[in-house]
Amino acid sequence: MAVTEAQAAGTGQHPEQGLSHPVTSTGLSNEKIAMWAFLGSECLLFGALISTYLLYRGRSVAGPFPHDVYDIPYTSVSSFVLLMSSLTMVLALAAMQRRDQRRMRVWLVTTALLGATFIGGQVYEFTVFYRAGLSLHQNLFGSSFFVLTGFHGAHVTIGILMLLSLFTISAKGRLADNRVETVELIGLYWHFVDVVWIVIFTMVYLIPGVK
Amino acid sequence: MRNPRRIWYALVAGIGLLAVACAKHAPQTTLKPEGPVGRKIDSLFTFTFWIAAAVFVLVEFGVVYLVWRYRHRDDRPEPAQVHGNTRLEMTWTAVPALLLLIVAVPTFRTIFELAKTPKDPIRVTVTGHQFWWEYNYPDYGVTTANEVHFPAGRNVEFTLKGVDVIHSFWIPRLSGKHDVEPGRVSRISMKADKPGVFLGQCVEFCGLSHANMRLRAFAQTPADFDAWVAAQKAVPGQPPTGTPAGDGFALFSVKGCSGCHTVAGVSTGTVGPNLSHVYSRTAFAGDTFDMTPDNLRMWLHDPPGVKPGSKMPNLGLSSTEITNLVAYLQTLK
Amino acid sequence: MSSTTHDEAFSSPDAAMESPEPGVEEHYPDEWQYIKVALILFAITMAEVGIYYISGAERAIISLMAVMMIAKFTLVALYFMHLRFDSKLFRRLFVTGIILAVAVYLIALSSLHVFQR
Amino acid sequence: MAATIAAFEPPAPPRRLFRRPVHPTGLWGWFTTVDHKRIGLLYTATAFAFFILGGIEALIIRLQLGGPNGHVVSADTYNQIFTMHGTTMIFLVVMPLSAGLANYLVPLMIGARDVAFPRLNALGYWVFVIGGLFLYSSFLFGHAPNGGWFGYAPNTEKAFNPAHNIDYWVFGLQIVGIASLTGAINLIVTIINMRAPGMSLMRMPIFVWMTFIAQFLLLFAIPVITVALFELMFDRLFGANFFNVQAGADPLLWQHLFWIFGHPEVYILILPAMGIVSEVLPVFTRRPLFGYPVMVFSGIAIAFMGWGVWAHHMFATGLGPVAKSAFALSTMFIAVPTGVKIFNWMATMAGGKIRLKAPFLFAAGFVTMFTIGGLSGVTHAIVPADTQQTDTYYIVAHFHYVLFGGSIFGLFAGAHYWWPKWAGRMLSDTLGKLQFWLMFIGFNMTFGPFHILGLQGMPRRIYRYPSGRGWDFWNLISTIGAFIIALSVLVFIINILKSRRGPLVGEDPWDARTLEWTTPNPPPEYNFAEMPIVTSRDELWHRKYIEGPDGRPVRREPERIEPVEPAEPAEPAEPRLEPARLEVGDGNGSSASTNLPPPAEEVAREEHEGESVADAAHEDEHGHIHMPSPSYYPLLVAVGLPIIAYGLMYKTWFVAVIGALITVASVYGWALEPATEPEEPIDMSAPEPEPEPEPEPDQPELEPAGS
Repeated sequence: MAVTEAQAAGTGQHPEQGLSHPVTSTGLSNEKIAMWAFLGSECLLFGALISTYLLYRGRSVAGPFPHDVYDIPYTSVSSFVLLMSSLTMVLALAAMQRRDQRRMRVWLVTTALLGATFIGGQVYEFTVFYRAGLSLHQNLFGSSFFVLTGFHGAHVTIGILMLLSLFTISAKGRLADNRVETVELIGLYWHFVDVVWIVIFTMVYLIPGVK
Repeated sequence: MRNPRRIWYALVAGIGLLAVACAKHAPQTTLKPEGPVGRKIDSLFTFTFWIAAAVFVLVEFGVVYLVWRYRHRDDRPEPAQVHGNTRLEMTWTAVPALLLLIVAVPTFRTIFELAKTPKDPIRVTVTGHQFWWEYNYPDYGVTTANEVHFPAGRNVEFTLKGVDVIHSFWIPRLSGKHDVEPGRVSRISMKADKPGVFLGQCVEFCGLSHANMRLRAFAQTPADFDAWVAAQKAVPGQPPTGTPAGDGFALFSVKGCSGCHTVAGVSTGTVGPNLSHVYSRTAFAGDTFDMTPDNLRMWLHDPPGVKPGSKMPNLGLSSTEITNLVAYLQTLK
Repeated sequence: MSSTTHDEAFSSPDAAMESPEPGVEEHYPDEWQYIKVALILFAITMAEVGIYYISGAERAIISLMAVMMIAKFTLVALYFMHLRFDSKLFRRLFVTGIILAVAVYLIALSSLHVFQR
Repeated sequence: MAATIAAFEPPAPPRRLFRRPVHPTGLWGWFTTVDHKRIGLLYTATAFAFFILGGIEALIIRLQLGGPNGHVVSADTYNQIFTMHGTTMIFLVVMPLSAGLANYLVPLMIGARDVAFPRLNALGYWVFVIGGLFLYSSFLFGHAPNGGWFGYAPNTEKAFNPAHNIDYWVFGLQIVGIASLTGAINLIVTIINMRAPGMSLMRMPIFVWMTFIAQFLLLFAIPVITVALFELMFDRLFGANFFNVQAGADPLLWQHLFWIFGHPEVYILILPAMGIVSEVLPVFTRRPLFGYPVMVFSGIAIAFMGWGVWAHHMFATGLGPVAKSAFALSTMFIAVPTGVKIFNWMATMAGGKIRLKAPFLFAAGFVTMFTIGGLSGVTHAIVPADTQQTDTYYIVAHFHYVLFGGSIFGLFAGAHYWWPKWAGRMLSDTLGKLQFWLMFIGFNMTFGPFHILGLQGMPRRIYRYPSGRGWDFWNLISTIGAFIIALSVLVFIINILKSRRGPLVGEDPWDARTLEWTTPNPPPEYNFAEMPIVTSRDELWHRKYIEGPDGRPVRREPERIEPVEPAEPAEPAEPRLEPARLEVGDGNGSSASTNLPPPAEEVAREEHEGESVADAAHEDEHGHIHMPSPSYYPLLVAVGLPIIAYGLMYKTWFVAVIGALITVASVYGWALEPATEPEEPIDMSAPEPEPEPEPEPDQPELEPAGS
């Protein structure tokens, strides 16, 4: 995710992409369009997994059932942690826009830590559920719950890896100041993972428990 | 000049062949319905077919004509550069839409008509197994396999149940098909105008022997049907010991047949078809083989060999054992 | 020759084209605004968890939760993901995905009678 | 060529896993290439190889079914063969052929030097080919997929399919799906963002438009099948219950997910072919495409409506009457935009001056055969009638008329039309016509009878049928037809082989209309020596002709080869093409290139063979064109994927971990490697090259986004 041609052209630099168009047709960067197209595509992916969960809600023939295992206060806290990591992520971007890489690194690492906290919470939650007898194999709830939230967790983990990689590159002084968009793209991915969790938290945890 | 003419010949030949095709002997055809449901579907199809045929002729002959009429000739000038014609394009958007609406109305009507439950039907529960059909008459207490009997002129309501994979129940000359899904129950009803035998087949790919999962429907006069029910309800007698059939009867338990098959008064297995009156059927093994002693011998020799994927294992029977078992099966009329 | 109406779908009135230095998105909100959004998100989440413990009025609670979920989703997408400030193209790509997903899966689920239960 | 790499001393690139390939030649060059044209050719060639394999499978099927109680292959083998035939033809033939054509042509048609993400492009190809090989490796283990291309659960569940057959299918399709997704994103961004100045969306060639639309369908449809496969994978590997009916699962979940993907997929397969036909017909009728905007919008309409019709594959599953009616209506009305296209193609022919060349014949074959498929498609929307037709050979007839009579005829039209673009030489028109007529007759003999067989009640996917059902005769005819098709493909191959000795052609052998024909055949790596400036739809045609007062074309004088409506005078006024370089064929496909082809072009043609002499020659003239550098990483990322799959399938976890490490490490290597290496030593001394003269963004005529 190098400097985009648009930026390069705007800042009077030679485009590092070295492609044919110093200015793209829309003036937007290729990478950003690609990221948004990818996120649009991901909507269908998570949509299918969430739909599967909804379809199988209340159809398990054997327990444990959601109300046996869910711990709403606990999950609320970890959801909140993930939500706040979006704030720190956008603050990292704001710092990068001011060319303040030092502060950006602080926010990046905070974001990664918050993400890791969320993942840690998820691992703990999975362990508790597993001990309570819920597994992929146990019932429909187990299958659809673990695959949906596990898939989301994998996305968060990839996000953490990207954040840490970016942090390392920046710490070694290898991140050019004009690479704002690199931070922005990782941020977009991160926020997307967050909004997916907003949906999962409501649809998977809260609504099924409403009496 | 040559090319368009060839297309023309091909089209004429094609239409001619299509006409011939409908006439020949085809026991599983959808084009000669023998009941009200099949007829409703067929008339809807015929109606659509002629509209489609008109469009077909328009487009195919249109293309051929245009290619011939506007083919390259040296003396023709360069063509005018026409970029479009809004009025024309609106016309050929609107006209097909209108045609489709004309087709849609009777379609909707038929969909809702066919969704109605019939009055006073004969009820048959159909269970799809890999790779055979089980029929249950809850009102008569009769269970049979692959060949279904019902009185002509009366509605039959099939309740479809799946136990393993998805199958599809289809008697083309009476009605359209309906999938038989595990974990779901669906209903389909039909009626035969007059007595007759109708062939059918599983039409949803269900594994290795999907091709060998056929069925046969016997529409009978009410009297014949009652006689059939009475015969099916009878408990088959035990063959006298000492005869081949008697030995076969003994083998039926010894070799484990009884674990999978029900014979009224003898065994209660439910893995394979109910054999109480197996020899009253005209075919066996998913309606794949005609019911003859020779075919039964071949079958007992190696079931998965003649019907791949058959759940009935090769029991390693000796020739004598097979003879005796066949003799026993022949008593189960 | 060209139909401008259609092309506008992909034109970007803002973003790089009008910005003298596109690398710096000055028109993005400042930190204080981000924090305000985060506070709203926090409040909604609290409210969500709060009404979870109210019993009765199932229908009302579920619709309320759905509304709050959409509100949170929209806030993050508009502010943190800058959809409010960025080119329309991005919004179109993302919203197309969301609308397709919601529509298609709702139809599928209702044909599987999920909502009749 | 290893020596070439070793001999080169790169300016010590920082921490790199592998030394970067720099201008590798020969075979190695193909493994590391990021050039969209080479990738396009690789795609096309690989997909054609799979086409042969899928065709052989089809012949085995037809041999087996040629008569009643066929025993050429066993039931088990037959099920594997028909599954692989369907899977191959859809995922490994038609999709990648379209992808290959798009790869090659889209940048040329929109006036770009490459796609937006050249390495991602290479990744797409390698993932596709490795996914395809992975699928076919199942034959080595005797466990080819056997659940049908639609893989209906629960038949594909472990309980009913305990061997690894389905695992190959599940993993193979997931791998191939990655290729489609990356390809889709790449082409979408390319078309949105890489158009030459003036190439507004409504000036784009219609093939680009249809590709654009198809890529959006892919973008949104691939995730759906990915989830379905993912769930099936969890069921099979880890005992999850997504399709386990005993645990309460709904067997229709698979069908919904599969067909939510599967129906847009149908349009993914047909839209590019529609685009090809819309390119070929105008060139050979010598008229512009009739109703270009309507063609574009009908394409969009088809794609949009394609998302609302999937349940018509499930009319026999017991949807309620309301759902049936709704899906019947949406299915019927998707015929409207499709019909509009057919009538517009006919209107393009009407009043033209039609040159009956092979590409035209294939395009006309598309129009006629696709119409039949479309009409039988409408009969599927008649729900009650569909309950008689579905899962019979009537359906097989329908989709072969759409996908063979449609997609494959369209792709062959494209192959004959663009062959000189790729190879620099013409295919024989005589052999092309022979191929067309053989294929046309064989096709109709093979698939026409399927209509009758289906209506006579012959089910699909049966490995044998008894005599006496009225099916014997038509099955025999069909089998004979299949071998005629095989013969026609053989004629095509002979044509290709013979064409290698054929004459070279000039830039524009067909007297064509679009930008790709302004470049030499084959084009140099950088495509355009100078970026074209587009002033109209059918740009090339407008450079050659003006419309006379009666609407008839008048050839321009060579001096006047300039944009029709000259843009701002401040424009870089040099014409994109020097008159001498524009060789126009006689319009009959034969080359008129005898009149002094400029040396640069000859050289450019040589360039394709290996060393980029033209590159160097060109740089002297115009300054350096900096193209993306080749890379190993796309290949390496792809190599890891099947290793992961084997490891998971055979539950040898360390193998899966090795595969994952290869892929992850390669992704890191990729991310740290710049798309384009810094200037090579030879260029270091040279001053920073000036960017190509580009129009100012505020000039409305050239504003691609249109103002």
